[in-house]
Amino acid sequence: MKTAVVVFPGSNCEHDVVYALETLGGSADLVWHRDTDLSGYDSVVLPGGFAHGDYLRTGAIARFSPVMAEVNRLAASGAPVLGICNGFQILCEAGLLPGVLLQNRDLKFICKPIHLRVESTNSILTRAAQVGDVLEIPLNSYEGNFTAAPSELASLESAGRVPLRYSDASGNIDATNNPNGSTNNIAAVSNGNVAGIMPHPERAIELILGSADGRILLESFLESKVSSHV
Amino acid sequence: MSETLPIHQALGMTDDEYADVCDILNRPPTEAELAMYSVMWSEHCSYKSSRAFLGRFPTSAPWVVVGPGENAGVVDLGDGWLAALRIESHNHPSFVEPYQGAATGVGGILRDIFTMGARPIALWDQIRFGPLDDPHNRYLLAGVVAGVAGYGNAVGVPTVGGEVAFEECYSGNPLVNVMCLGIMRKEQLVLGTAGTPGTIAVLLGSSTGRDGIGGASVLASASFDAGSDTKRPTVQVGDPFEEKKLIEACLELYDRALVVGVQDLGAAGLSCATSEPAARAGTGMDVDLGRVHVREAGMSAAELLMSESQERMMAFVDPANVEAVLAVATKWEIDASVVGTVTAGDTLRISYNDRVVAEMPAASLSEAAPILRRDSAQPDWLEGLWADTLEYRETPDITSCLLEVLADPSIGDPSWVYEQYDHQLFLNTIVGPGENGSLLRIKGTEKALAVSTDGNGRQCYLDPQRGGANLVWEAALNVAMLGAKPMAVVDNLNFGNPEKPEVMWQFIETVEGMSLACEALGVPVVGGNVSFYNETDEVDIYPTPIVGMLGLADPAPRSVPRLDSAEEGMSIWMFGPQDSRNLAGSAFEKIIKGHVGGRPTSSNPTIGKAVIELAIALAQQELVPVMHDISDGGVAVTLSEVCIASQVGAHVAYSSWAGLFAEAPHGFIAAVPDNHAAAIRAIADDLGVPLNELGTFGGDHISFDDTRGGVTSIPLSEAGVAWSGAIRSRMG
Amino acid sequence: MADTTTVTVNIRRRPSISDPQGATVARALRDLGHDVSDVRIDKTIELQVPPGDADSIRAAVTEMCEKLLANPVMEDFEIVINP
Amino acid sequence: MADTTTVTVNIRRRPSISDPQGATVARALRDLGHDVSDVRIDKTIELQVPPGDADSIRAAVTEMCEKLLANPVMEDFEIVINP
Ligand SMILES: Nc1ncnc2c1ncn2[C@@H]1O[C@H](COP(=O)(O)OP(=O)(O)O)[C@@H](O)[C@H]1O
Ligand SMILES: [Mg+2]
Repeated sequence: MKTAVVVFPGSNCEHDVVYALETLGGSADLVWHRDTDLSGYDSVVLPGGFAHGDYLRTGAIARFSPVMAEVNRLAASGAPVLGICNGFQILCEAGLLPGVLLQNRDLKFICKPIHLRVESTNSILTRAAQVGDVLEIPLNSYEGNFTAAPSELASLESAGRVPLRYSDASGNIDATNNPNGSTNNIAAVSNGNVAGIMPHPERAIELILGSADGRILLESFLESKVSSHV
Repeated sequence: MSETLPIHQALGMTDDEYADVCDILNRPPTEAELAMYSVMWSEHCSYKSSRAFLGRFPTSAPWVVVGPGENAGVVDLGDGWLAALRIESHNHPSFVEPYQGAATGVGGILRDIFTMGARPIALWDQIRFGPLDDPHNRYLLAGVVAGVAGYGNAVGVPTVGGEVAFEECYSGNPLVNVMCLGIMRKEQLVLGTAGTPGTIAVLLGSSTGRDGIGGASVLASASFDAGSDTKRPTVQVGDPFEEKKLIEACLELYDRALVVGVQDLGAAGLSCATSEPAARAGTGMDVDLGRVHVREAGMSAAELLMSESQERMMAFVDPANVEAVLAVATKWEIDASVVGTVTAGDTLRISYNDRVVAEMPAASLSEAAPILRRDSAQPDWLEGLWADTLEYRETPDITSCLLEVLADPSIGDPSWVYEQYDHQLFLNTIVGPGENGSLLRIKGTEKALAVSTDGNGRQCYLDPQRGGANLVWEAALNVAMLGAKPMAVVDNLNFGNPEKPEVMWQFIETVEGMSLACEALGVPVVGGNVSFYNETDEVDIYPTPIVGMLGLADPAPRSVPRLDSAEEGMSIWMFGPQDSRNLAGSAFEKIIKGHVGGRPTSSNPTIGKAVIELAIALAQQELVPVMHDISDGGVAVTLSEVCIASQVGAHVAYSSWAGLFAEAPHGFIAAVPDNHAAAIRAIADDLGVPLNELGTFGGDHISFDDTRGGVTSIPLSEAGVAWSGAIRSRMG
Repeated sequence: MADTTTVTVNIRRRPSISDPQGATVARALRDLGHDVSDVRIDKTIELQVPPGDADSIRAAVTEMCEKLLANPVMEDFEIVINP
Repeated sequence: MADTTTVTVNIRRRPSISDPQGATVARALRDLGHDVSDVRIDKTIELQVPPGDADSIRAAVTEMCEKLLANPVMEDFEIVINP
């Protein structure tokens, strides 16, 4: 499987994502946001960073990049499409995922390892994991506070489309282990073959850097086959 | 007020300097020329008060590729790799507008690094404020940290460490220093040279506006007082998004060998970015200001030449490559304009609207800048201060003293600060903030780079020479504990008003102390920065040099000592001089007694070097899971930090309570597993490093036994609460 | 005569969407001793567009808002064409 | 009768201060085919304060602006007390 990692002006995690996917046996290329042909690829990652400086709203300008037509096409064709951090924000702005990511509750950028509990394995991020697994993954964002209209939230929850929530090390989920104010402690959202995650799994693939718990998420992504979730 | 001043004085120039300009030109300067000389000859750009003394620093070593004088120092890491490093201050701009001041400080230091051809891989911030019980200081801290985060995170360079400290003397004058490290392959090195005649000057990046006009000369070269509001230039606003694109575009230009030289536009903007490269190349240059892309209409030539608009670079390009350079700019969505041509001879000629507005020898702006030998004199209060030592008649209550020291914002947990910084980007950060120093791997190699930045204004106030030397030793020990050999220093010298002889004396003494330590270590100074006029209402800050030490671990240890790796049953050993420590200038006396006096302990090069070798050996051979240097707060704080990080108690014996809190260079503690004890002792004996078995890790209390049977026992959880709340509880 | 028309767009966060910034500022104002029951922080975007009749300007700016300037999930907008 | 008065504070970046956000949005609008020569993005803060006479409300809000809401070195503010 070959993955396109999209570079917007202002992206900055693109090299890290390529490094992580390749370390896990995948194959990935950087593609520029003005590219209009992703026909050689069967999956896409929108990496973290600050596309277009996050000006106006995170992801608002990036969603109009020429490459997004191809991202939409791949998403519609059932190819795995993953947004990490800023990429998650872009997918929301583009309407491929519901909701928005607001500023963190405490109005401060947060960079620290947090815990995530696996809530559902029905997503391109968690298919190789088990419900109840607790993962330690770095969070790194200013606008990570997920919210959505009440009806959308209800349908996300009832359809089991929340694969990961913020928790403590033992998997307890409550307000005291919600780092950024995210509704229902939501850390990731899934929509068939499309998913967005706020923390950075690519930063947790080697113990020497603190944690290897992100492997299972990226391995899930690499194992996801076109159309397997449509 | 200043309406009646002659224009050169209004620009901060003395009558003598004005006469020099007339001599160089053989006529009175035009307004544009005067603008250029005034910024280029300002303290900030010309180092006129410090240059004569900075020559004292040792600057050479076989691995130095570029020493002081260029935009950044460059050292050879072996196997075709180079590292570029530099440190800068943005003290005055951060006082005026903390967020933008800190943000543009980050932007500026990044440009110094990628100007050399290197990709910036990490930042460190060293920040100092007045006490946090004053809401204005809280506002400044919050704004500065948000500014470093807002720019560094968005531009995509991790901030992997730094320092934060609080002291009354910084209340009216916070210090905001930022250090940057970049790496590159040997062939990518670029210098700030204009090349040969015919080379084309291309201005890349942001448009030029009236931002920060006179910023360098006015802000950084004069003092603040109550009436200085009107002197303040327009605040510069950083745009990390533009800088990110500029970094990527420049790195592509270097990769494809499309430029012969590059110079960033920092203080003094276009004046500097045209004259300095020409001076370095021994050429002249014709520049047409009409071709500069601008963001405001109607700017005068002087304004264009002095503007400090951020995120701009000047590239010097062979005419055959100009099209390719412009295409790279278009790809990265940045603006570019061809603004000049390098000429034979040495004349910098600037025209605007078909008129020549300035014409001078290019080198006269930098090389003919005045060099002052300002008066210096040992402060008359110094000996009194040395004599002002405290007598202790009874043993203080160790529990309450330790808890109070741990809860002090200069000592306690700085994570409130660094959790706002992306410190992991690029997946290199083996050891990040919160440890002795930072360790960054170079992917695809066995190498890792260690950096520690250290400052201690209080000690330097009490004895600038000893203080300056001690900082070098502290920073070197910090990188050694990560398994790295110290290899280069950058320094930031933050001082008061150089027109006062005692400030110049502090400056010269500091440089002497740092130089002696660097010479003993065999470590060159490859770059630095001087910030004078850090005073408010005539009160100078403590002399506050910051040392940034780079070390190379080759290979990097697989398992690096960390503070959180102590385990029940491991022994606690203390290495280094055992009884030279002293309470003068210590955190204990400052925090508990409100006292700053006495004379700090001096360093000892023989022991210092042996201790550093020992630390490297212990880390490289993976013999100890924990090492931590004894610095602010003495052994008591050093040990507590390990206990808190590792979540394990400790039991130690002491013979004098003062020994728990005293401070001196060259000491560290380590957690010693039984099976390595003999090997460790053998290495220490071999190197001649004294050691002392203090006790063992275990339990859930930090306990101190005196030799007469008294026990002080502090619950680990209480120590942890005190330490973690130091900044967080005050900042909310 | 001006050669552009100024259009002001007020972008307002929907009441149902939480406003961490407004809440924080309200708290800070109360800490400073001010009597403030509620604070909301919104965005004002001022555009310079070519002069023309109000209807076509409004149509163009509405399109800008729907496409880019406002996020329909969380924001409403209001367009004021300055005379 | 409302039991609070609504005060609107318009916070505007001084014209001499660069506005990278506005410039980026202007470029994006042009890329989308819109004819826009300049964009500036400012903040509007809406406060609910206890009813009272206009002068004392204005004095209180001015103090809030000077202390907290506006940045005196980069921004100007304008206070509108809604009737
Ligand atoms: N302003 C800051 N930015 C980033 N990291 C910081 C900052 N201040 C402190 N740190 C980190 O916290 C750790 C402890 O700092 P400090 O107490 O100054 O250590 P030490 O006394 O051992 O030099 C260091 O690793 C440092 O990198
Ligand atoms: Mg230290």
